[in-house]
Amino acid sequence: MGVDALDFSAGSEELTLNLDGWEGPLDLLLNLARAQKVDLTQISILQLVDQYTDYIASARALKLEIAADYLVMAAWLAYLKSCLLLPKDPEQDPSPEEVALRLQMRLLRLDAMREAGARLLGRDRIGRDVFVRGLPEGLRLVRKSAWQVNSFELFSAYGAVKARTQPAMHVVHMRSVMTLDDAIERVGKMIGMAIDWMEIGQFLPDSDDPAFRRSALASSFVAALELARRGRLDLRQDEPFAPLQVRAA
Amino acid sequence: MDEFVRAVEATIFASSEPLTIEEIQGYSGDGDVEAALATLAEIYTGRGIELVERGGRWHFQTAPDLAHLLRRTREEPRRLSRAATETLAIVAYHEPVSRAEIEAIRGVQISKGTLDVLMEAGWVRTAGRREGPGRPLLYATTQEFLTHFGLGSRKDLPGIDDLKAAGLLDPLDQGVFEALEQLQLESEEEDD
Amino acid sequence: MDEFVRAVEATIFASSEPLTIEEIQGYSGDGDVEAALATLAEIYTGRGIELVERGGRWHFQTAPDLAHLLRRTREEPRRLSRAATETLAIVAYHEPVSRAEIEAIRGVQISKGTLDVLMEAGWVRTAGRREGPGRPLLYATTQEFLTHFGLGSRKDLPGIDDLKAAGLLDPLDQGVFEALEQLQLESEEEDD
Repeated sequence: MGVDALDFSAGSEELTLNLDGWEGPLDLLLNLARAQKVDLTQISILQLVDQYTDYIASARALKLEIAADYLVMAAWLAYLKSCLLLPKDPEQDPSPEEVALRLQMRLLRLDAMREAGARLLGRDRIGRDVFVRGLPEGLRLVRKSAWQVNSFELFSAYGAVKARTQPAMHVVHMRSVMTLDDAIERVGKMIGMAIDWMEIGQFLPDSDDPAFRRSALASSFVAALELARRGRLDLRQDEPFAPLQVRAA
Repeated sequence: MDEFVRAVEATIFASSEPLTIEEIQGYSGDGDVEAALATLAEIYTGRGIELVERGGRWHFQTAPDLAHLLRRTREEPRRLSRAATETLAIVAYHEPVSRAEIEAIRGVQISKGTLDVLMEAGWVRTAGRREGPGRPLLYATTQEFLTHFGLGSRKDLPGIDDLKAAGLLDPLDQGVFEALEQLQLESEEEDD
Repeated sequence: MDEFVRAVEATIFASSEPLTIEEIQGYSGDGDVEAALATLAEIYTGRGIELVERGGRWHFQTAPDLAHLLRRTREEPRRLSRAATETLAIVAYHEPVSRAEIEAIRGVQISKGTLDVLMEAGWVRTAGRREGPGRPLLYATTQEFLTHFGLGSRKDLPGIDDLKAAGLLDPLDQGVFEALEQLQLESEEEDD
């Protein structure tokens, strides 16, 4: 918090103060309250406010840089003091007395936890005051698998093996196709008889089987390309996707 | 000595960790574990070793009055800073408690390292989140905390009944927070 | 109990290694260590813990007759793998059968572990060797196998015709595999 460590005496309390040693304003306040040497429930809040503001003032006199939160606390305490001293305003809520009481409660809480921490650390602690066995054999847990499978899985596994290893029989269905050789022969013959441009569709055989017609179209197209390559016919297409036309070369 | 009591004695003795009654049962077989523990606790009363229960788990340890003989160094097993000690006490007496609540009681922010030190020591654990605005993470103490500090349960925390009766463990109610808002000053992270 | 005996007891208990008489003396202070050890040895006779000396060093140990307690066996349910299930089925339908025959029937090699698992489960045993080239080891199912699967004898295994009728011998396409997996998943859920 940027405050130089510095010990000095705060008034008549002979309390050695070191700004760096405080963990915030509440911590400082608690230590000042304890300097009143009375039960924390009996502390005088007014006196505490004076102690705090004196402390901050003397630290300032020593040109110590004091963190903002300490100053805010000082201002707040000064305000609380003035409220406590002024004639009571019944409208004020919470009343200054109640705020003072709450402040006291907070100091009590922090003090209680501080003392509880010290008492905890002072207990008989393992490794310091009491010791556990230095050489434990240790308990061992042996894991054993309980395999699970039921009869259905067993039988279906056998079925799966049998089915998997049955001699496989591959059946290829007859499909009606026009081979490329047939198409070349057919297109070659028909082109000889044609005089003018003909659409390639006109070369296809009649058939009710759409699969055969598709095959014939594909084969005839490839046949036409092949015959064109051999120089036996010319191919023409007026525009993309327009009918493909053939004519004897 | 009864065979079952022998088995319970051997089981706890051999274990490298404190054991629950169920765990003991798992090793020592059929029998009244609680009765056996009572018998053993009596046998070991006043001896150099004693049988103790910490948070429902049982283990043997040396008698505390022999500490001076067995302590090998003057060093504390783990030196805790003041911030860590107070934080541990706040968690133990208020659990489950959020970081903001710890800070409200201490009047300063706590540095990240403080809770880490306590969690690394195995004494503090996270304990879910509180339903409500911001769903803050909660902290609580562990089984190991009870074992290390020789507490049978949280009821054995020093002075907890008095603190409770004095209202010092009540949740800080929202009204108090608001009235004292200015007391909750933002401070830089504390020095450990 | 004598204070010095208590100190010796605690010292040996807390030590992370067996201690010589001199070392014990170093901790427990002035006193007759040997006499204390004799007292302790007597106290612990017939107990779950005993005080023993090995090569001039003393330590406590759990009574040897209770050593078996310190090893607890826990059964963990685990599903049998597909490979193991098939292998088990082949052994059941074809026993006695050699490993090479199992592989021939499965059409896939089996790993060493697969038969081990089935033997560990107590469902498959070795059943001598087949006279012939290589004298291969044979495998067969056990009585436990019949009990587990609720079979009076191997004659109760469903025949090939039964399997066919149940649709378990149909040529396997992916759909059948998926249906099987689905059935297995469902039965797993029922088990839980």
